[in-house]
Amino acid sequence: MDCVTANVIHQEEVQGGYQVLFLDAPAIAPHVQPGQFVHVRVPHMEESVLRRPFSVYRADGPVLQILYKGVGKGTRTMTYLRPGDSLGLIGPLGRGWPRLTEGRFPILVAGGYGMAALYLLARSMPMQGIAFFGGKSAPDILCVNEFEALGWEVQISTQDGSRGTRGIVTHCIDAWWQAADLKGRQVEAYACGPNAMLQAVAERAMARDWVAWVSVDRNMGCGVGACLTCVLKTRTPDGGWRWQRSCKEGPVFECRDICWEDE
Amino acid sequence: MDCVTANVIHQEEVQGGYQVLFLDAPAIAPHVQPGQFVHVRVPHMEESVLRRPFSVYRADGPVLQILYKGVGKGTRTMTYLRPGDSLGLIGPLGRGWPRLTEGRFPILVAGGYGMAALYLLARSMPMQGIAFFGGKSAPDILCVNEFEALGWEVQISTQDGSRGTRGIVTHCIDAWWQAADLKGRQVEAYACGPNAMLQAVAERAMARDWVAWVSVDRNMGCGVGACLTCVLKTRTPDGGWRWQRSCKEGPVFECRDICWEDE
Amino acid sequence: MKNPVMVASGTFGYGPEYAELVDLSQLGALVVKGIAWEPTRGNENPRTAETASGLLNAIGLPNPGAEGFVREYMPFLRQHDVPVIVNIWGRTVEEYVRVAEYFEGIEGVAALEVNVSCPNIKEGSAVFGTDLDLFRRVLDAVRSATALTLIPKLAPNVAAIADFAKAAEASGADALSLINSVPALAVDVETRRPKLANVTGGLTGPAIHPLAVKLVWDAARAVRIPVIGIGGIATPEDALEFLIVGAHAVAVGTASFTEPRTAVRVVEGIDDYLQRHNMASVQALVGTFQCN
Amino acid sequence: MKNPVMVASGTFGYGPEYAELVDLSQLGALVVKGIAWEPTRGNENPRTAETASGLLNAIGLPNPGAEGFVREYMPFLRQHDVPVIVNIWGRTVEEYVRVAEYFEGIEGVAALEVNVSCPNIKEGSAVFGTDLDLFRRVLDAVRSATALTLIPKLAPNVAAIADFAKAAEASGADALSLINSVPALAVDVETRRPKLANVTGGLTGPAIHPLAVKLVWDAARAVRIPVIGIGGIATPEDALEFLIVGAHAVAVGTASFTEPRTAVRVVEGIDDYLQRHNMASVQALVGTFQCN
Ligand SMILES: Cc1cc2nc3c(=O)[nH]c(=O)nc-3n(C[C@H](O)[C@H](O)[C@H](O)COP(=O)(O)OP(=O)(O)OC[C@H]3O[C@@H](n4cnc5c(N)ncnc54)[C@H](O)[C@@H]3O)c2cc1C
Ligand SMILES: Cc1cc2nc3c(=O)[nH]c(=O)nc-3n(C[C@H](O)[C@H](O)[C@H](O)COP(=O)(O)OP(=O)(O)OC[C@H]3O[C@@H](n4cnc5c(N)ncnc54)[C@H](O)[C@@H]3O)c2cc1C
Ligand SMILES: Cc1cc2nc3c(=O)[nH]c(=O)nc-3n(C[C@H](O)[C@H](O)[C@H](O)COP(=O)(O)O)c2cc1C
Ligand SMILES: Cc1cc2nc3c(=O)[nH]c(=O)nc-3n(C[C@H](O)[C@H](O)[C@H](O)COP(=O)(O)O)c2cc1C
Ligand code: FES
Ligand code: FES
Repeated sequence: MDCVTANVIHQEEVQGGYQVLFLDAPAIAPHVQPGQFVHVRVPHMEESVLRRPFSVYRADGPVLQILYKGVGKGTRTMTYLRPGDSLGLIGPLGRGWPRLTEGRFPILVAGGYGMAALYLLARSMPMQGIAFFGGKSAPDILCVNEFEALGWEVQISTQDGSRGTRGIVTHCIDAWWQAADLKGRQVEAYACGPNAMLQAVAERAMARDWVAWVSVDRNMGCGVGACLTCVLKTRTPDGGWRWQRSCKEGPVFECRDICWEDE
Repeated sequence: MDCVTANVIHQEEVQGGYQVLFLDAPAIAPHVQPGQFVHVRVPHMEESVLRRPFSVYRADGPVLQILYKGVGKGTRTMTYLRPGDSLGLIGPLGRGWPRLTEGRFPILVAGGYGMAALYLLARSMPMQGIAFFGGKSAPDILCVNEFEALGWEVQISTQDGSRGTRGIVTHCIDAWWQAADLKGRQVEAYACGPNAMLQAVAERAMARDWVAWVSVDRNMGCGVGACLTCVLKTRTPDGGWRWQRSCKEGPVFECRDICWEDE
Repeated sequence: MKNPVMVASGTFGYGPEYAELVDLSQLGALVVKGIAWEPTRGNENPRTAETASGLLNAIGLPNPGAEGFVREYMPFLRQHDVPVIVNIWGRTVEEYVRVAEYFEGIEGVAALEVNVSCPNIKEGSAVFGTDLDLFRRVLDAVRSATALTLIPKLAPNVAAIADFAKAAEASGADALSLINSVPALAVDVETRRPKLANVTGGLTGPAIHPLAVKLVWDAARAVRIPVIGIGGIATPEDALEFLIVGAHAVAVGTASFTEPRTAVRVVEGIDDYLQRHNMASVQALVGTFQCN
Repeated sequence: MKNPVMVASGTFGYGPEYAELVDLSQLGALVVKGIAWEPTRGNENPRTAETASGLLNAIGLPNPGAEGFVREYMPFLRQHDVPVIVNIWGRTVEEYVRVAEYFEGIEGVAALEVNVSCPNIKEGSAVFGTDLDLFRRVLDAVRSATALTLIPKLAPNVAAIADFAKAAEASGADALSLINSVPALAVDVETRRPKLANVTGGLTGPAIHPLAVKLVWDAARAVRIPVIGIGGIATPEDALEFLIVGAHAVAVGTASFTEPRTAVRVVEGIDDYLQRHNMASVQALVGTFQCN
């Protein structure tokens, strides 16, 4: 974990308002584990006291990529960043995706920036499984070529049917599950996306004996475990619950650990 | 007076950190009188609740020019403005320079952005006189060619002697005054620059029976006379004093009206 | 009132200053800069300083006196289709009474806002707003002096604003407005002198908005008379927050300096919101805060 | 203390959280997140919301309890060359006494900061900080309970902070720290619900700096014991303002979230300033405010 000033190498729009930001961050990029995030101080936004968290999309040598969309004040300001600008970066932060359990079959489930948050995982996996990508419409489906280039099968669903199957991502998953011949393997799922998507994956995982890891999205303050903003309710062995910090113990949790009834 | 959004046409550095900003302001530019100012809402500076006042350097058709230097938060932020950006503009504001009194000989005295604040006056004068420009060093002497092109004689002084006479501007004025043959004309002086310069001009004006107009620089709030931030002490006929608003009754005052002892 | 959006005292002059830029008839009401019985010059320079998302001011209530104000500005104001609320202040209870009595007879004055909370008067006016007994005393006296609509303006720097709100209601106030600026201080570290000639000043602007919303909520729950929410409004959303927690109207202050047409934009933004949420009037929104 | 710059309670965890990014030995002191006798879970989510130049929080003082804290964190803290100040709180006078007594025996605790001013505890802790009698009662009790250095932390939402400062001094406090966060409220206008689960919260960050400077000035003039200035420090200049108006030390809060090394940069900036102004020590600067 380090706190640095990173120069913007370049920035490009991918599609549907999604941007990829390339940063020169030699003190951070090489240490990133799949599923970890960086905490960004957006420049020209003095009115804001908080940083903004982003999953690391790619880390190649000193270069770190973030894939994001302008949804609010901070992310919209970020779209103006140009080569030569610089920004503050803390990272890598959080506990990323655990390794695939020996003998399990990996599936990835993603919506929105979740596709970016899963890319490094897909790249580092010992075997390729299936990636289920869901979104409202075709422009929300990202990185498909990249995942396919890694040898992953990508199944796409959009709510308006403009790309892939019409419907939500769990329809695809269920259809696949009905037909799947996993040759005795159990599934290990990795999901990042809207909360409803995570919960739907969790339900299936619990019903079908999958291991399922979900990366949660909580508003963050410090990003390092100090402020206790980003907490989420997790189950304790005694049947009770306790807060865990999604920036420190998370953002990835096994779905059984989360008190979904409080989400 | 209007309140508009103006597009940046372009911006260029002149010298010594001074910038000229070209704005498209058709609702304002054609109405500007020499010595008036505009009140600028600097973009990307949400943390600041106040606008920043700038004299109009030139107004040609719909195009308004501001000459400024990055001295603080707002002006430094302005240096990043590029074509396509836009900013808020209220103007024209204040009472500008009065017309030259029939039969008087005009002299201009300027330091810093004062050279810009006097340009439109020089251009509109019925006769050309002498302009005395002072500054710390050569890069602080601006617009000399422009004034000469209008037919004005420009006498320059710099404190380090790097351009023109070494010393402060009043040395030049005094030397000129000693030798001047004004053919019976009285002087009418117009000054804009640091307060000490204005006061030195005022002293001479009062001793030598000049009329002298000075444009004062007060921190401003509203710029339109509502907040009473920008007040300065002025003499009343009964020997007392009253506040006047430099944004409304000013920024130009006859030097005898100002209570210099309180400056 | 045509709409619930006023402009706050001291931030919109006496009317003419912004009239070229803002159509006054689009304002719910115009609250003029504080008026005392005697003309007053106010504080020395500098009178304002910028802070993070805020403005510090100690103007010191310069004003032409009640008669001077009526002579110089009421003819202009009467020509415009906008309710005029006169903000009044004094250094003693007697001064408050005098100016309140005077305005009862003046045509075109819709209401008096009683400023007991300006932090920039040294003679003791500040104390009226933070000492419950003095507060009651001045309001009782002003109430007896005039039949005009009375709107005490509360100070934010108290431990329990509800007590002041209730006291004002008990004294016969017709409405409340809050908050006035928050006592504050900025220092120029190079000279080690205060940034304002008056040393301390009042903080206003977006910086104080969340604390104003809290105080307005506390006050609105404590009384039945309408509350006017003031403090840091720069966007329609800021104003909506006040209405939702129970204010019946709002006033835009410092933001008029940033953007003269803020109040008008707030009016439009509230209209949009009401339409989007299928609400027939502002009344339907007031006090709809869901806090449990 | 090596230098007068501490990190404020609740904004720097218990020490380990920032240790990879900030050299703890460069801090004047580390004030840990508030500790009560019993472990507490704190409030529901959301716990923070951004405002203009500020942060609204209602974390609700989750903590592992006094014994849990000592077991989990003191071994780490004792290994570092930084004075540890434990911020304590309770819901009753007895709870304060219990936790204060407990820490007297704990190695490595330099002082206790007594939080009587957290606006986010519903059971009544807030009242300790704004009711002068309760305030005296809890401080007298804590004073009798421990010989440790005691630093009451004052609430900003009072009419006369000097009264609280004097009361603390009279109760035997060794120093004062102020301010705690300012009670405030933010509303999501689309849902008409509060942005924080706890409804109200405490406002912190640059937005509140000028009001903190005013209160620190008022408090520092009222007492002889040292005052620690807290509130909205993001730059060395912000800290210098506190020192100039009379604080002997400062603490950086919210700004550590923005920039973890803020406190260290403030230390360096103060050093620069002292050198530029030919001052031998911070002492030479404290209270040099020129205000007449
Ligand atoms: C661990 C983690 C990893 C993330 N990775 C990515 C990523 O790789 N790419 C990406 O585009 N985004 C990512 N996000 C979400 C991103 O942090 C938010 O979109 C961002 O903070 C919004 O900031 P803003 O200033 O633009 O929005 P704000 O102006 O703060 O808010 C605008 C809107 O966005 C919502 N919002 C604010 N914060 C969040 C949040 N944390 N999550 C969801 N909505 C929010 C608000 O409720 C509001 O409606 C991640 C979040 C977390 C916690
Ligand atoms: C009527 C009028 C006309 C002006 N015309 C011009 C012009 O044509 N070109 C130009 O460059 N400047 C002009 N100025 C000055 C200009 O307004 C200030 O330089 C500007 O407001 C500083 O803003 P800032 O945010 O950069 O500085 P801040 O961050 O606000 O302050 C930085 C430094 O500048 C000083 N400062 C702040 N405001 C002023 C001020 N009004 N005057 C002088 N110093 C100030 C501060 O004390 C501080 O030291 C004019 C001012 C007035 C009142
Ligand atoms: C420059 C200035 C002058 C003010 N003068 C007065 C005044 O004369 N009387 C008064 O009651 N309030 C006065 N106020 C307070 C405002 O009416 C308002 O209560 C305060 O600014 C908070 O609102 P805001 O944050 O929207 O500015 C003044 C405020 C400012 C900024
Ligand atoms: C997230 C957060 C948690 C806090 N927790 C505590 C606490 O446990 N005890 C306490 O006395 N103050 C607490 N505070 C208040 C700070 O110590 C400090 O007084 C306040 O933040 C003002 O300083 P700042 O503006 O620099 O942040 C907390 C503040 C924040 C932002
Ligand atoms: S964001 Fe501060 S503890 Fe997680
Ligand atoms: S700047 Fe507001 S009155 Fe002049």
